[in-house]
Amino acid sequence: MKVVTGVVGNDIHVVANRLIDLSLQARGYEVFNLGVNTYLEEFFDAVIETGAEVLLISSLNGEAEGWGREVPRLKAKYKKLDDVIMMIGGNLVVGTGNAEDIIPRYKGYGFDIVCHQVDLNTGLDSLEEMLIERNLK
Amino acid sequence: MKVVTGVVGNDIHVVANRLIDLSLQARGYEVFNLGVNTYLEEFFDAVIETGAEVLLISSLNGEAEGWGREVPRLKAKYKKLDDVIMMIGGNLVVGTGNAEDIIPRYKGYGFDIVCHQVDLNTGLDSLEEMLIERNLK
Amino acid sequence: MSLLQEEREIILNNEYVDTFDFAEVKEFITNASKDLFISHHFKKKAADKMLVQPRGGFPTYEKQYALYEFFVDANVDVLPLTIDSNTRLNDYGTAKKMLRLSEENDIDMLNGYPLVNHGYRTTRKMITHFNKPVSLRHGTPDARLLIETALASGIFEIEGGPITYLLPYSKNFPLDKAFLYWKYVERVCANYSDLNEPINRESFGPLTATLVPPSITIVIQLLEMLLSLEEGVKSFSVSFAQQGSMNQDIVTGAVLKKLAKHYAEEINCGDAMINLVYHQWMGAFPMNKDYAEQLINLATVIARMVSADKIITKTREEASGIPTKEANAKTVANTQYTLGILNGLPNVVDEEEEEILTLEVMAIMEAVFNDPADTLWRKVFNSIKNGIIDVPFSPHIINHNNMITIRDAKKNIRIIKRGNVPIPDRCYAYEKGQCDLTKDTTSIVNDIIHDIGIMQ
Amino acid sequence: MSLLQEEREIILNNEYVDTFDFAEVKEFITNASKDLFISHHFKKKAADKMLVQPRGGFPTYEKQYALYEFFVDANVDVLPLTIDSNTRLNDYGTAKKMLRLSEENDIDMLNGYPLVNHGYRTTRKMITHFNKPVSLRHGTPDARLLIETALASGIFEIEGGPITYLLPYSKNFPLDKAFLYWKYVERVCANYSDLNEPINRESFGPLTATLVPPSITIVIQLLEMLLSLEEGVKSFSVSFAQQGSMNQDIVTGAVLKKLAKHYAEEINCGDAMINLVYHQWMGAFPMNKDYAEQLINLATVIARMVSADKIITKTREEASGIPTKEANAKTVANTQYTLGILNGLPNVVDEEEEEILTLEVMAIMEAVFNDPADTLWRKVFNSIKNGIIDVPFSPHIINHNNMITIRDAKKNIRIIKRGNVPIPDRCYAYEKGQCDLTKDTTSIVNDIIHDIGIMQ
Repeated sequence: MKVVTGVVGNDIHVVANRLIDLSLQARGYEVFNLGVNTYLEEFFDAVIETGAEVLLISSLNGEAEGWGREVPRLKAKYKKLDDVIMMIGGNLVVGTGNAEDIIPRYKGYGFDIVCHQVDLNTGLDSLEEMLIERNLK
Repeated sequence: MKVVTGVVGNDIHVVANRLIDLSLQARGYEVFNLGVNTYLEEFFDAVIETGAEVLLISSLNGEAEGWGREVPRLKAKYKKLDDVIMMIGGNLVVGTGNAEDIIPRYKGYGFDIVCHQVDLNTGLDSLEEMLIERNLK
Repeated sequence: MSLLQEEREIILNNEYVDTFDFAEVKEFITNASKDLFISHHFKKKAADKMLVQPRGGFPTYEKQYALYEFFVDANVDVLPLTIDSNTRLNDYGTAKKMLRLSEENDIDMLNGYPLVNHGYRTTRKMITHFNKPVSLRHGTPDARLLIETALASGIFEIEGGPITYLLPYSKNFPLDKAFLYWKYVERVCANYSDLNEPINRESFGPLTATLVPPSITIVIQLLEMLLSLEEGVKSFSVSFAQQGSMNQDIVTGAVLKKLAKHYAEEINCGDAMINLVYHQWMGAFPMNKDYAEQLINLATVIARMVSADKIITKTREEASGIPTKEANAKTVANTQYTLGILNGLPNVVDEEEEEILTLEVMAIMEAVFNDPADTLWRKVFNSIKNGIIDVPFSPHIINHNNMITIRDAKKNIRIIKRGNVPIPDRCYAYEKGQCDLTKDTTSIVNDIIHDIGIMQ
Repeated sequence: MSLLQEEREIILNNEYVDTFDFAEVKEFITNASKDLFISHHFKKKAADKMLVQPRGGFPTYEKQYALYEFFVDANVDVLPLTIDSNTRLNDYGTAKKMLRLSEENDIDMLNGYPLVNHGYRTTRKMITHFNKPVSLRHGTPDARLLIETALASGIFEIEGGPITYLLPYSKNFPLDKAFLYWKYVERVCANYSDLNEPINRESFGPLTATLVPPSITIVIQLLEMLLSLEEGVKSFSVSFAQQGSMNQDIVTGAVLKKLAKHYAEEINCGDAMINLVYHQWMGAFPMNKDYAEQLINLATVIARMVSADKIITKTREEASGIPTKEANAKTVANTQYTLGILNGLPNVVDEEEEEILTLEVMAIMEAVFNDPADTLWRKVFNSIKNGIIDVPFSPHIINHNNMITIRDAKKNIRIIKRGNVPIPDRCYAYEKGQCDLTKDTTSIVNDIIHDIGIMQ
């Protein structure tokens, strides 16, 4: 199972990124880590190039809100992305916000799994569940 | 030259007392140190008993004010104390007070040298000066 | 009826004490929660977790209770019960009057908790409610009634001793009487120790907190320990306070621990548990509260370097009077935080300094043991009286005051005049060798003033 | 005209720079007060007095001036000049705009002092007025123009280096270019060093401040030192940050000092002065400001145990954004107080840990030197590219990220996966031997999260 991951935008939070990488590897995924400071286009390009089944974007500085709105438009440009599981996690808003508002909004942007301030392992557990649900694992 | 010294009243400030003792010895005096927590009567008794030329009372906790008023009355009871140099030093009032008010008051109680918040060596220097003045040294 | 029990009944038959029910107290201690016994915590604590104990005592039950609530929130390990100064002088009448005034006017008219007046029935409710070990801090030469009341209340650590609670505080209280009064305390503690976990006795190492050299501190710690163990006490804490030099503190802790074990074994009391307690700086504090916090934090770091089992804390308000409960609780929280982040402590051994200090202590101890008196307490009494033990800056008339100490360049306390204390020549030469002795006495007095105010 | 001088004229011919008067600047540095040179203070300072340097930079001249006034009142030894992030990215246009907005609106629109925009003629007035050594803190891969401006202003300590200012901060800036830009900086510093006291260069040891093992920190310090000395710099400070274990910090300081001397002599630069700088904890700070102060104080104590020549301080407001000048000055005053009361430090040597760390560093250094490239900077570049040097948690694309580190029970940072870094087998076995490796990776990831947040 291939996963493309990275931190979106002008976000240099490398610690979370490295830990996601390690944790995915520990769970047996083949990881393509684009690192911090990655643009949305680069994520989609990497998914196409590697044939990954999962795209896991993280955002820690709260700027994902701005990028999120562009996801549907960008995704539409690429073919063959409909079956890819799209996941986003981290701090998804600037300042404080509650999960009840945030999750539907990000689902609207096209994400299948939305983890706002969720513990890393809990987040990766929901990924496993979805993979089983979709008979991918 | 004999000096009787000690801390008057319910005052347990032993550090100053010990340092006065050491400094007097260093300057060549023969010291009779009554220690802390000494009553006025004990000072006068010791002066009589030792034939001391100097009585150096210290008070650190500010309570000397109360004892000071009794000095003239007590001193009058003893004979042969008129030539004794009477010196007092330390913190001579409770709270703050200025030397201009304090010194005349204590001189009125019968003290020849009054050192309010004066450095130890400066105080002992004034004692030397008075001894020279009175041709005792 | 034993002589001790006869004496106990006389002591406890006091107009300020409700009927003392010996059987009920025995029953209470036998069944008391193990959490109340600090000796139990010392036994089970992880090797690295130092117990944290603040200071504090208020006159009324309500205020003391509120203080404990604050402490528990701040994650305290040991609760203090500091006694007021009237009780220390056995003046229960004045304490009673002042307690009533404090209760009626909501102003504190006492500088601590008048335990005898509150009585054990009342106090026990508070102690058992919080279910944490409580340490009794007083300063009383004749603490017989106080300690009976404390033990009956559920307070199972008793600080003090005949020397350490007398020489720093009193000018005239007879030292021989103090030994006898404390012998009573040791016996009562020992008797109760068979019922449940042992009662812990703790000596008060800081003494005058003014340039006391480590050799004198250690000798007095060891002697109070021996006087306690020989009466049957099974858990004893030796203690000392921050001295001003990190290295000297580490050396002092090492030698104190080593020799405590050695002398306990010499009197066949090797089975007793010996703990090490470190007091944060007991000398003059800086008025600047930020600086006071730096000093407190430094003391915590040194306590860990010393491998203390317990630390007794100060507050940022030390220089400005009796600290508020908030300041007190804040120190506890800060100290616990520091202990949590203080990791990877190096193992420090200074062989030369340890050897010198060990030789000094053993020489003084030998001189004490060689006194011709028939009992240990009389040997100790005679040794203080003839200056074999000399505590710098003690106000007590019996103390010789012939030893002079100053700090060397590294701020170690050094003996430059030994008086009658049998410091071996080699050690004496070493101590003096660390100091500049070419100065005249006036300069030395100025140095001493500076050395006392080193933290300000 | 030399090639360097040609390059300098190109660099200084910039629309944001007033005419740069080379002759006047040379004259200024030649006659500058020795007090401005930190190298002069390092030379004359008493063996025990650590220099204290806070952090801080504000956009406007007035605010920076006010900050310095506060610092001087708090008894600072070294003034900081922290540069804004636009200048770090050589975006002088944005810096200019934001500076004007800050001046006009009295709101800070920059997170530091835009030195290039202020220019050397203005800035020099402030520096010479306070007449204290100033240290330039930036984080700029291409700092050529910035450093020319700094030196002309009277700032005679320059922090940074091609590796330490790039790998922690940038994802894509080309590392080879950074080496060449810093070579220019070294040469300019070296040239000016002949005129008066030497200009001091300082490397930035904290790197990512996230579980970087001491071997990697030391190797990078040594390499940046060698790259600087070989260009003629005569005064260099190696540095590292508090790691979480007191003993590991002491060992790191000892090995770093020893090997800096060793490698400097190897390239015949034994005459250069090498200084040791300690950074108070650079990782995540506790939000609780009281706890932050405990952490800061502990760092000061450890800096003295490490025998650092200079300490760079944090503030109680670290976790909550850019600290106020009051908080900054308070830390300086507190740190100076602590240094004053911190006496009698023990001499700590951990031979086993020192040996292991020395072997690791020398093995990595040897691998770097064995790279077939013709110059040292190319050897270093290649070694980073092929993972012989691997910095945990660097965001840079060139960094391998194959080394994994965790903390052992004493909170020492240990290498449990060495990646391509040539840690000798014996050392690798020792490092792993300190850790519990039976855990699964998920537990280890949780441990890493915990280990990173150790001070919170």
